[in-house]
Amino acid sequence: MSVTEMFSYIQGFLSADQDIREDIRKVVQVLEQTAREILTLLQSVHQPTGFKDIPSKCLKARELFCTVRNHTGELKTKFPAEQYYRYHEHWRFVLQRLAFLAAFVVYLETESLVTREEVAKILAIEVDREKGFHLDVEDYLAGVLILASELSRLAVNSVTAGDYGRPLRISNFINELDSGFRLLNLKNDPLRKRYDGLKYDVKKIEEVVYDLSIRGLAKELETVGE
Amino acid sequence: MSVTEMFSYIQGFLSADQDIREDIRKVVQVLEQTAREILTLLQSVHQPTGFKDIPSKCLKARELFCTVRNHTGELKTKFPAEQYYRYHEHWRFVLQRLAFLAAFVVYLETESLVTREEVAKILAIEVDREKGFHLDVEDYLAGVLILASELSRLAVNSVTAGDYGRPLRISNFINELDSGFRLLNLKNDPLRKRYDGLKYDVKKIEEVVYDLSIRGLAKELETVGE
Amino acid sequence: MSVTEMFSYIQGFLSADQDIREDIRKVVQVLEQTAREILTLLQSVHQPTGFKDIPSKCLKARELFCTVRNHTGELKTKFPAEQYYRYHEHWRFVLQRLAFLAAFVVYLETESLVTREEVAKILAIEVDREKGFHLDVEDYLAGVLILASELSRLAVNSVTAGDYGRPLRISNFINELDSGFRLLNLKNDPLRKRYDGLKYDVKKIEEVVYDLSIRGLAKELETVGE
Amino acid sequence: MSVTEMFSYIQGFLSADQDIREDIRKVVQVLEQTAREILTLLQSVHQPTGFKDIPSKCLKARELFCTVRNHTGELKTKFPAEQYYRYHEHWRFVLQRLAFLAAFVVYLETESLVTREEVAKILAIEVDREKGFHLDVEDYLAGVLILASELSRLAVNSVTAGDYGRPLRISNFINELDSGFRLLNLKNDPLRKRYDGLKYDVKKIEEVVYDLSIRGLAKELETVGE
Amino acid sequence: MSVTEMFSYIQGFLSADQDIREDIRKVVQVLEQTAREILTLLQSVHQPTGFKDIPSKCLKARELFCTVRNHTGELKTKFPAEQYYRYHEHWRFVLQRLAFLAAFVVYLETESLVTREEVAKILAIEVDREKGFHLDVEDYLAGVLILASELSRLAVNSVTAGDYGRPLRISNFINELDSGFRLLNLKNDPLRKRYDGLKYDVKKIEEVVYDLSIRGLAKELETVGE
Amino acid sequence: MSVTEMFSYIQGFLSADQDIREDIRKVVQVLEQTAREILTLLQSVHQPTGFKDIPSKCLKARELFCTVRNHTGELKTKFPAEQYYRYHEHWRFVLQRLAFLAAFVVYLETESLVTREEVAKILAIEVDREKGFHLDVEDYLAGVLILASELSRLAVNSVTAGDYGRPLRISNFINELDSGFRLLNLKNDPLRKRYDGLKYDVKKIEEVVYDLSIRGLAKELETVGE
Amino acid sequence: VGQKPEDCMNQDSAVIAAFKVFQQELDTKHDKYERLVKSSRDITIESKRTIFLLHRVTSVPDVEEILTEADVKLDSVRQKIGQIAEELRGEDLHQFHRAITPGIQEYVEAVSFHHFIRHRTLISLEEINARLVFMRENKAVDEVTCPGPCVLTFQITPTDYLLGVADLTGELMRMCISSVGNGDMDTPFLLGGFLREIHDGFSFIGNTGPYEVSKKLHTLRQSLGKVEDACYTLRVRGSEIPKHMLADVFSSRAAHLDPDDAMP
Amino acid sequence: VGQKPEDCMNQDSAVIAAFKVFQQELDTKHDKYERLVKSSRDITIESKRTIFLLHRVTSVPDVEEILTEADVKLDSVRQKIGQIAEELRGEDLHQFHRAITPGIQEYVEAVSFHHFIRHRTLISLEEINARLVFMRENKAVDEVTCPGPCVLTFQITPTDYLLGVADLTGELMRMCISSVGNGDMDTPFLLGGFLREIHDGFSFIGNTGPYEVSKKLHTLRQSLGKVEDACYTLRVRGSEIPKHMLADVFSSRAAHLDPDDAMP
Ligand SMILES: [Mn+2]
Ligand SMILES: [Mn+2]
Repeated sequence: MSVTEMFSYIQGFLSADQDIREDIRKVVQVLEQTAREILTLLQSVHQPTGFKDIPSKCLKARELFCTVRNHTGELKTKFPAEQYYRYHEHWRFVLQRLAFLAAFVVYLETESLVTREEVAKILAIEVDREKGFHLDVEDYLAGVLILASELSRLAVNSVTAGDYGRPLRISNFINELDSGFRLLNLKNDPLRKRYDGLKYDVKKIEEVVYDLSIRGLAKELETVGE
Repeated sequence: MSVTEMFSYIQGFLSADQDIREDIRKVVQVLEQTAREILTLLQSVHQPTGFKDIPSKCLKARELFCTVRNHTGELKTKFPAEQYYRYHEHWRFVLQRLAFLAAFVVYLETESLVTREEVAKILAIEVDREKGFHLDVEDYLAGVLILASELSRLAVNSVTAGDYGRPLRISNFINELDSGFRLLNLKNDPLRKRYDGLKYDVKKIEEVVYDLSIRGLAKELETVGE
Repeated sequence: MSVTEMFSYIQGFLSADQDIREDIRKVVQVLEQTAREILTLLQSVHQPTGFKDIPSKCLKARELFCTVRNHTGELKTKFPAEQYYRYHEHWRFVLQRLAFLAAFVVYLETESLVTREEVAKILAIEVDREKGFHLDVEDYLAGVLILASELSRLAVNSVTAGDYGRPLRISNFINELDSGFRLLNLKNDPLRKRYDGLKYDVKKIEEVVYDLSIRGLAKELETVGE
Repeated sequence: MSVTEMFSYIQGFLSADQDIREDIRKVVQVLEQTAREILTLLQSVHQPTGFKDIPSKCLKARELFCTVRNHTGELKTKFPAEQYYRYHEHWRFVLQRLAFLAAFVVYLETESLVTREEVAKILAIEVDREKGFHLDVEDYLAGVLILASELSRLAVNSVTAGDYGRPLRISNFINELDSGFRLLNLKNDPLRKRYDGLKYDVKKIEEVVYDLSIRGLAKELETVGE
Repeated sequence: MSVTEMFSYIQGFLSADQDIREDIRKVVQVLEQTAREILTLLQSVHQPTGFKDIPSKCLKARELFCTVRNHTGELKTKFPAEQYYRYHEHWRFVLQRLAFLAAFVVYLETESLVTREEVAKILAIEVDREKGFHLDVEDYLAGVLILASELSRLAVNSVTAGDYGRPLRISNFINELDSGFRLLNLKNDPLRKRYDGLKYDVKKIEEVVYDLSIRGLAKELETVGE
Repeated sequence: MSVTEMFSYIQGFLSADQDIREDIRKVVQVLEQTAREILTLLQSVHQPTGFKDIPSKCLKARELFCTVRNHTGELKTKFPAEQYYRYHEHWRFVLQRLAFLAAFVVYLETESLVTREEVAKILAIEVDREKGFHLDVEDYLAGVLILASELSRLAVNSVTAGDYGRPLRISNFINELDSGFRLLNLKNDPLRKRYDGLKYDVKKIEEVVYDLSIRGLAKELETVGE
Repeated sequence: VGQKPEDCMNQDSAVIAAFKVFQQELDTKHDKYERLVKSSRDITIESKRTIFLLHRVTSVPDVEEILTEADVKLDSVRQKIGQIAEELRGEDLHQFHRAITPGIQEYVEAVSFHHFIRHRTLISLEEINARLVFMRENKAVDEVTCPGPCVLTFQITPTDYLLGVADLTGELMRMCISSVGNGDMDTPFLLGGFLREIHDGFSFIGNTGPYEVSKKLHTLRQSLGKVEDACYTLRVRGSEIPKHMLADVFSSRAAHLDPDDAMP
Repeated sequence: VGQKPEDCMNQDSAVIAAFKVFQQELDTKHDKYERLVKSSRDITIESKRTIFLLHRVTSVPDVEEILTEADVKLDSVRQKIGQIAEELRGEDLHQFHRAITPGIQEYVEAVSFHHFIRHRTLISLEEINARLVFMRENKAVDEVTCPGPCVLTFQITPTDYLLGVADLTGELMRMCISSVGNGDMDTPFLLGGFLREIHDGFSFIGNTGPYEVSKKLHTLRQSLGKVEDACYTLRVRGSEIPKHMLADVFSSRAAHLDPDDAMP
């Protein structure tokens, strides 16, 4: 093979790679659009009036996740399955947002932590790398950390809306989460930074609970806490 | 045409361009000076005593905008209209500040969001690019985002000044703004960065409302929230 | 108009802009591809065997410029003519490369400096900004400076290929160019930096002429110099 | 004069200059040492126990300023007076620190803004450039801006130490400072950057006042604010 | 004096400074223009035909230096004499170029090194800082180093032009210069960097002399070398 | 030990360290001065007249090395012997220059490569780290590489001076050196860069030998080369 | 000219012989450097994991258990430092300092964090170095110089100590925020005071230290700010406790609050 | 609020159980990454030493001997790449790519240099990858999936290949200058042509490749310039040979100069 042929060959490879990236980018843009719609929908729970119809919002969000599944389905077809990490950067961000949104819906529905398996199912992707397009554990964790910060905001706003029980339940939930994260040895990467933020979420919620407690608004506390 | 002649001819071009830039810079400096005066005027609303005479401050600001209109009028004459984007960088910064100031005055007067048309009118420039020196949509949005951060500060200071109703109204206003921005698909540019700051303003204001609410200082809330 | 309506309307603006940029990027990519093909073609004159068939290479390059003209023709249709400078950054780089390639072809054909008019014609674009998609004077100059550095390389390689006359002609050409540039009052910008490189090209070619001259290989020199 | 003689003569110049710089560096080092001692002394006001004996700390700082005056006195003798700006970079940094420290002492003593004249007096240098080693206006301003950020920290820590009145006074002081700075037309230089930080200090202090005010801990506020 | 008054007063200082800088910039621009004209004039000695009428070129350059003297005269009036180093950066670059041009003219006229006194006289400025606007010794040296690199180019081109004696004389001149510089103890500054370039000029000229010598074209050498 | 005591202790260490560095810097400056004198002395061999009295120049250089030995003797006393590499950067540069100068003297005297042991002896320092202030092997090698580049210059200038035998001897010497260096595995560090320069020195000398050879000026070559 | 290849064949020339020695010397040094880099990376990772482990103390009841576990981990780090000491036996530490400094700084960070949690004081450089003394089986080769079991020490430099302590402040800040989140009312104030002492120490040193120290000052100042803010918040909200609830709150959640330290 | 410590003790909660799994997963990945970084460093060093060895060909008579020695060294590098392949068995190469890319690029540089010296052509990516096939003793564990001796391959990515080749040009330039210094008259022209081909190849790819490639283009262009200058000098001085000496010179030092290639 001559030098020219060699470079043509490589150039062919590079073009193919760029085409793949272009295709991925397009699907990811659509995914981001849908993610933004789900977010707007769920954000309304922070409004004083928003607390009333959480179940109906969750239902609507669940519907939008159907669309998400269509897109993730399309995304998988855009590149060879075993090269997931080659293109990871393209969808990492949106996948974290979607993991968060799935976790948020599940929390609003059941006040429990979504598992990695559940998120994968909601997004119609895999848990194990070997089985295909999957949810990286760090992306799942990042999504969970976004949830924590959303819940600290929810704790504040639920007090404004007159719901004094929710902060206490959020507090318990987030404390368990915090215990979980303490088990991890993180590198100095974006996930670590996000995890540092969790401490502030825990702190904020603790302050809300404190405010309720000194005003005698948290009578449930003792019972729940035990 | 000899090489020398051609280069002499080209030098003519370059000089003309440099002269235009020099002229623009001078007008922009004067605009910045006036913008700073309006800012100083409006900033005083953050003072405890400042809440009393907001209307008179707005009137004075409106007068200073007359001067602004003179300067923008002059600015337009400094370069061929169709080369707006060639020199955009020179006035982009001050135009965003002026858009903010216009938005601030309008908010203080009517507690509503200034439209792009209104800003353009206050600055005596156009909305449509085709019609002449105009307000770029990104610059308008940048101005609105500066307003959001000013309002989060105002919410804090109005509590200090004993005005407990204003934070709630600001909260509603900023939530609407936030929903609006969520409709936009922003690129990864300075505007996007500024927009990322909006969520901190939203959160700050929510916390002010929370503080009022848990202390029973926000009786209006129930009514407003419905 | 409600805030939501206004933001929807604004999103229309932003999408339109993003679509335009996407369209431009695609055409520019194709232009870059063609430019690279012309470059590969013309670069072969540096090969020892390349000096023989310069004319046929120029012919082939001229043909490729037809394709370029198709692309520039398409490019013009992608955005409103008066917003040239809004999107300038997208095509600035490739336009400078194309100006260089046009200048290189013309030099190889006639050993003279291409004028801005000629470059514009080869690329099927305008010289005057007012008339449509044009060749900015700075971009033309950048292209000419790339030519200078290519010619200093050519002077060296033509000696290697046994052509002792060419360096002398290149030397005269580049000296004229240097005088031309010295008429310009350049700002402290990328063009100025590039121009600072010109003196190294001048020196390099002078040393080639010196090497030939001291070995008596530059008999033409005396005649030319007079 | 032969070339050698001339260069020997020039070497005399260069040596003299290098000696001056060496001398200046030594005095500046000592000045920095003393400045650090004053800083360590004054920083202890942030300790919960530190608020008690501010007066005695100010006294001690005043004593250390005697040492400073000795050093500045020495510094002046190290170079010809009219070459102040030739060597400015050497002491610029420490002079800004000292201006800050002087401003801090004066603030702690009288809660008022030190004037440039006072700083000059404390450092035993001049205000007017014509009269000798002086305090450049930009260096004075830099020192004042460092004070602002120190005071925002002090506001926080005085609350921790149980002093609820101080933040309100600091707030008024810093607002006045902010208005003052808004009168200035700063270039895009380090001072401008520092000034951009002032608005964060203002905001921080406003939030402290807010926290006190909403909890009814700021009774003085009403009186002061009128 | 209130804070506001003080800051107004300070703004006066800042404006005055900015005005001075603006004035200086304008004069310096004109100086640069004239310097470029002198350079174009003197550059032509590198042309094969340029060696003939060096004297007439020097005369013309001397005339242009009259214009330079007018500008330097104007420059001096733009700022207080004792603040030379405050604004030094503005004219440092052009002054070095002018020192080089003066040194080049003098070399072409007499083949000797211009002294600092002569340069100062040609530019109608002072040698001693105490006497007014002066030529800093570092700027003089920078100009001399630019000359060295110009002469290495001249050595090359004089051979091309058939003048075999000049390189030998340049070689002696530059060796003397090199010895001179070796007497200096330079700091690690831009001047030191430029000086490091001198050894390349020395080497280049030695190689020219070598080329002449090995070809028996340097008969004068023996006599000169003794 | 309290925190304050701990920091005082560390500060004590840092001050001591700085004092040591200051002391070292002073001695190194004097060493550099002497090195420059030796260089000026030896540089004169490049002059056409310089070839005559090489022995006397070597003698003078040897005398100056006495002074060097005094300084190195002083240098050793300035820091604890086992902390050589802690302060290495301070004298690394001058030690390489001195190694070069020693190598140059020895070459001029005997046309052989100075050994590391000899250099150490000339500078009155050690070869083995364990024995005290020593000559790092990389510094020795750097010095040898400076010699190579000096010799390539000498080859050129000896032809100019009419000495046609020396280039051939230099060629043999440098080729052996080159073979030696090829045995080393260098890191991507300054030494590697310098070593890359050796190839150009070898090339330059080869060109001189070639020039002599094609002109029949290198009759000795055959004999010497065998 | 054509003979060069032959010249170079002169493999037994003095020059070639000398360069063979240099080759070996340089390769040996380079290999050693590389081994040290690897050890340093191992030390960094293990120290970081120890720090993560130590952060768990704010959320578990048995602090002692974690401290012991961390000490075991640190022991294994010390073993690795022992390997470095072995590698550097008879060498000039500073020649290889760049290879090991990241790991050593991280160890300082971990060990000083451990020490703070146990003793609430700043570990001194001496205390750290005192634990870096290693007993080694003697190799037959240097039996002469060192009879019996050989003692090997590793001396951390003051600068590495300083840089490790600078990083420690980040961990202390994290611990402080966690404490607030866990309803611990006195640790934040304690940490605030300690961090302020370290901050004042660094500003006392100022720019006389090495450049790397100055670079970390900004982060240090930010950490201090976060801790001071946390203390401020605790104090402000503590001011609001309604009189009738005071007893309750104190008994239920701030029982161990030290009035001397916490109340101004 | 005070109960939190107890909550956290709920060590057998589902959440805690899940996080224990995550902990193990993350630590395993991190450890693997670290082992790969170490392998990559080893590969880099050994490849660099091979390159140094190969440069000796311009000054010794027996090129073959050096080539063989270099091949032995490269074999040991390949063994190390085999270890990496083992480590990555069943993994996604790109997940750990950043850990190994420096070493792999250096190997490409070394192996393509070796190939050029022997064959005077550019080694293809296929040829490189063809030598990265390893036989492995089977572990009992995956006997099912891979019966008999298991074949393990490592696929260098086109980008790493490209980056290695870009670095190769620097070595070719060094070789060219050395050749001139050693009086070799045809290698420089050969190298000039080869380097020009590679240069044209890279400019054909232009900015469509990854950013790291574009970054190396400047150096590549400089190397080409140096080689072209060297060829130019050889040609210019060759033009000066006095007629009467021509025969001598040709016989003594340029005997193997190929007139077709060298004369225009
Ligand atoms: Mn850390
Ligand atoms: Mn390499």
